[in-house]
Amino acid sequence: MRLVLDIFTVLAVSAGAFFFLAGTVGLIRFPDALTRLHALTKVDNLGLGLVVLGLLPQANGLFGALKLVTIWLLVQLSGAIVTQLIAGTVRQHGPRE
Amino acid sequence: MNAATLFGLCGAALVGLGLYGLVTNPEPLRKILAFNLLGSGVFLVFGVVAKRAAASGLGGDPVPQAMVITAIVVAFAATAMAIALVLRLLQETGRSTLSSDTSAATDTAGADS
Amino acid sequence: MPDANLLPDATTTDGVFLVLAIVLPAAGVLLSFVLGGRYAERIALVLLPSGFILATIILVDVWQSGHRLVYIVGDWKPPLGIALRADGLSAAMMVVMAIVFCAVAIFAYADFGTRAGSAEARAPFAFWILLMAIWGAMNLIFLGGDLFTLYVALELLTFAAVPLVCLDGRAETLQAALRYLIFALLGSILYLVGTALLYGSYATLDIVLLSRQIRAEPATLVAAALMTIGLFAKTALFPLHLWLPPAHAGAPAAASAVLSAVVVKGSFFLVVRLWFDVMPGMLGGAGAQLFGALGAAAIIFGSVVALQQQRLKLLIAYSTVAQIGYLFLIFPLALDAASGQLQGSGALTGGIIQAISHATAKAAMFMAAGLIYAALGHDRIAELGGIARALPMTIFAFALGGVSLIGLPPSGGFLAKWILLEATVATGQWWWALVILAGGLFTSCYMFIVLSRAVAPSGAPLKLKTAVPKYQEAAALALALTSLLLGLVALGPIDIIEVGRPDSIMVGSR
Amino acid sequence: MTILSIFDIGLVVLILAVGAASIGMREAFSAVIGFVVYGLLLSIAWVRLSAVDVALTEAAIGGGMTGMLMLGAVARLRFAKGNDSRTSLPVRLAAGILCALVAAGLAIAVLSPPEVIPTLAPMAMENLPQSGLGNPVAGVLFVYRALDTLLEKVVLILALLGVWSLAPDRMWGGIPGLRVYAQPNSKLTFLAQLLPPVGIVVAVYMCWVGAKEPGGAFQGGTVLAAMWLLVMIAGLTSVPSISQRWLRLLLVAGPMIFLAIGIAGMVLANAFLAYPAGYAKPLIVAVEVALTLSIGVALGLLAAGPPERVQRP
Repeated sequence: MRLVLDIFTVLAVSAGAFFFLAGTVGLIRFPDALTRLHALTKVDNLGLGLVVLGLLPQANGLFGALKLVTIWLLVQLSGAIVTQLIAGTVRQHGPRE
Repeated sequence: MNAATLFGLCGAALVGLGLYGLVTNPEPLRKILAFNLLGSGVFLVFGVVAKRAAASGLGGDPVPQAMVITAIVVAFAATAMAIALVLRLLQETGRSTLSSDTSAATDTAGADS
Repeated sequence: MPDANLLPDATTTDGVFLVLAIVLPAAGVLLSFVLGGRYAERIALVLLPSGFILATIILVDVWQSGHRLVYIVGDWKPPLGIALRADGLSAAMMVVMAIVFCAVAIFAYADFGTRAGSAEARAPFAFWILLMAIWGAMNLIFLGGDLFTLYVALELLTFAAVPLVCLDGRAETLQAALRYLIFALLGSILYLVGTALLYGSYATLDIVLLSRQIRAEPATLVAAALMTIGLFAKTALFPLHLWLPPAHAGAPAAASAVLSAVVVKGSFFLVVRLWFDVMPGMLGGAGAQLFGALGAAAIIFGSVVALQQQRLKLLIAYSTVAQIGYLFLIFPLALDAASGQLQGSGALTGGIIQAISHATAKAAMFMAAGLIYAALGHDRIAELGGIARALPMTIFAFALGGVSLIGLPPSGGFLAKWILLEATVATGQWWWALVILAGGLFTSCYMFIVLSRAVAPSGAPLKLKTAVPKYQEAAALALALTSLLLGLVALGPIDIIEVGRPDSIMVGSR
Repeated sequence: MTILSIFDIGLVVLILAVGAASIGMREAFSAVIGFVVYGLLLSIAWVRLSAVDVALTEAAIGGGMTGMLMLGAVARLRFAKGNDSRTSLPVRLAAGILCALVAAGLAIAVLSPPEVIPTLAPMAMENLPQSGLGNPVAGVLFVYRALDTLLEKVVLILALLGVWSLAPDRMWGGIPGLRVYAQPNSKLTFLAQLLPPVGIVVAVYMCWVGAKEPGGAFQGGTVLAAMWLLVMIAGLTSVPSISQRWLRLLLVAGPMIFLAIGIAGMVLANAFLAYPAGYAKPLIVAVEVALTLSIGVALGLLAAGPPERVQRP
């Protein structure tokens, strides 16, 4: 049982790390602010989600698991809103180049 | 080389880097940033000292760790004061330099309120 | 009588006064901050004189008991806890600084007093709180027995001193304050990294415990070097003095007096603590000569630049750069060639007397310069003519301060330079004697320039811009007289400075 | 070589690279962004040094609050006439040599630890039960070295006074110049309504848990400050004027209570800043709660800057 959970953790966290990597590449390679934001949010949420999911079996009891999920939710929330704010600014003032 | 020594060397390098930025960069804001870098290098040296002195089931000596917490807060206060000074200087003169022409600054500095 | 310094650290009777010396200013700062308005001024005017009484009690106590006062904070002994200790050195400094604070408070009452019923104003509110904060920080520097506590004290001092520089909000003072802040922060962070290394080697930062364990190994030497550079930057020792003249000359008179007389002595005191108390055997001949050479360079450079100044306040500020130099001559002169140890007698006594007589004299001179500025609306030295007739008491105070700086008898400056000269003879280092004498000559030159202008009759009848309150003149004069009469302590309790020093043997009990 | 040591080496390289970039970048804005990233990387380093308390403080204050202050400054300085003349090459060379010397000296010191490494950890742990605390760092901060912690709060108040004293005379008693972006029903308003309740819970939790696990007044206070700033920037509450009595009371409440308990210790226990036996834990918790509030308000106001607007009647 322990081994299965550990393998699950390794797989999920690795997948999450892959998404982070992809998101970072997107951030660097994409041409303008809006597409960069797209890469960042889509992939970051998924990446962090997978990392959190992978860590859940290793969490310190139910309370620890709850804390992990809360972190993910908070990042989702702030990520979503900050992206909107940045996008709004870009639309108002045009891309800064 | 263990982890503590590695981070200790990192701290030493950061001190050198921060000091270089502090001395050579003419813009006050960049000097403040360099000071923060220098400060964090110093804190890292504290952290290494703490880590090496780990005992009694602790990951590190709590005394230097507590000192770092105190010092981080002091460094933040210093940053806030320095930035407020820079912004006020900007308001007053429209410039943000520590102008290297000291003669101009000292000539007028004799004036009193 | 057993050597009190070898006794285990424990709170001594009357140790509680040491706590008061730190709690009173802290409480004063916090209370004034809440109550605001006129309360800041009232609290300061009550607390600063009580600080003088407190310092006197501590001095008398140290003198009579013949050993240092100790207070163990929180009942946790070092190395885990923090000890406060007062020896003769700290007690003597505390008393003189308290005198300066009281005089500055009286002087500042004219500039920063709040009238009844008026709303809280920015400059007075800030000034009185910062003054109390500097007082508390200095007390902590004198009494702190732990190098990290002393770091906190240094930071307190920085945060209290920098806003004083730009209290009037003009662009050039803001710039001076920013430069001062950057130098001061660099100084404290270098000091801090030294404490980290020392803790790594000895797991204590307590001065007494460290002094027993200290050994010459790489980490300790690097720590000592970095801490010293940091403290030099804060003391404005040549060549790290660049921040001082604009900062000290640009501040309001009362603030200049505190900055020049008191604040730079704080970091100097820590240099003394570090080398004389923590590691007396580590400086070595070459290090001591280097310190002395920097001091000598400061004396010559500061004096020469002072001679070229056209503004009175800048001249006084450069004179501070020069006078700081004397303080560092004590290192080569106090080094005992045979044992390689810094001796806590003779030259150190001379250095401390130089520090306190400069504190009183320089505060008096900055106050006098402030009054001259207020009366004339400028401080151009060339146009001082007739001022001696208009403000005789002020010019007299300025001249007396100058007498002490030059080192004429019976001033404190004379006594200090005499002791230093004696030490040059005793140790056979004649070259420092040349520097001391040359410094005195330069000082008399720039004093002569200023005074000859001041007593010269003015072309047109002199019209004063404002009437100068008599009590402001009296405050400056009182400080100048203190500095002048300090030389007379040679007849009395001069060896109090050696009380509680590990290397001094107390002759009987008093 | 284990995975962890590879991780450490990678982390150190990354920290140094980002640090060097934020020193060397031409544009101030990029440098500040680099600095924020640097702060986050550094807090990972602190976790690797088994100093979770410090990691939390570094992430919250070193990266977060400092980064925010600097970003605000960069935004305002954007149109300032800068100093184009970079330092000349010989000066940079000399400075480089000097800094390399300092770094080398430190490296030598780091590489030559004493043979038996002295530590206070056993002594700190041995005496910890007397205070009823479980977190040794809190023990050092509030029991063994309480004097430093108390005075450092006074430093914070002084820094705030220093910032305020930079205001023009006529603005004294006015409102700090925090930029407010109040647009009704914007996304920012939504965030500022949703996040603070969560943030306050987190702050209370951090303060409370600090007695036995990593956390405490600093970390909790920083979260409070961030929440307060968010609400103010979104225009949901007005920025208070600096002459408000309640504001000043909140600012000094923490250090005042700390000082009062310290003085009471001279009578009720046997020394200044000693706690009476059996009452140590409740007293320390009381001090921590008050300090959390004071630190939160002080950090928030430090970030808000000197008063720049006169209060409207």
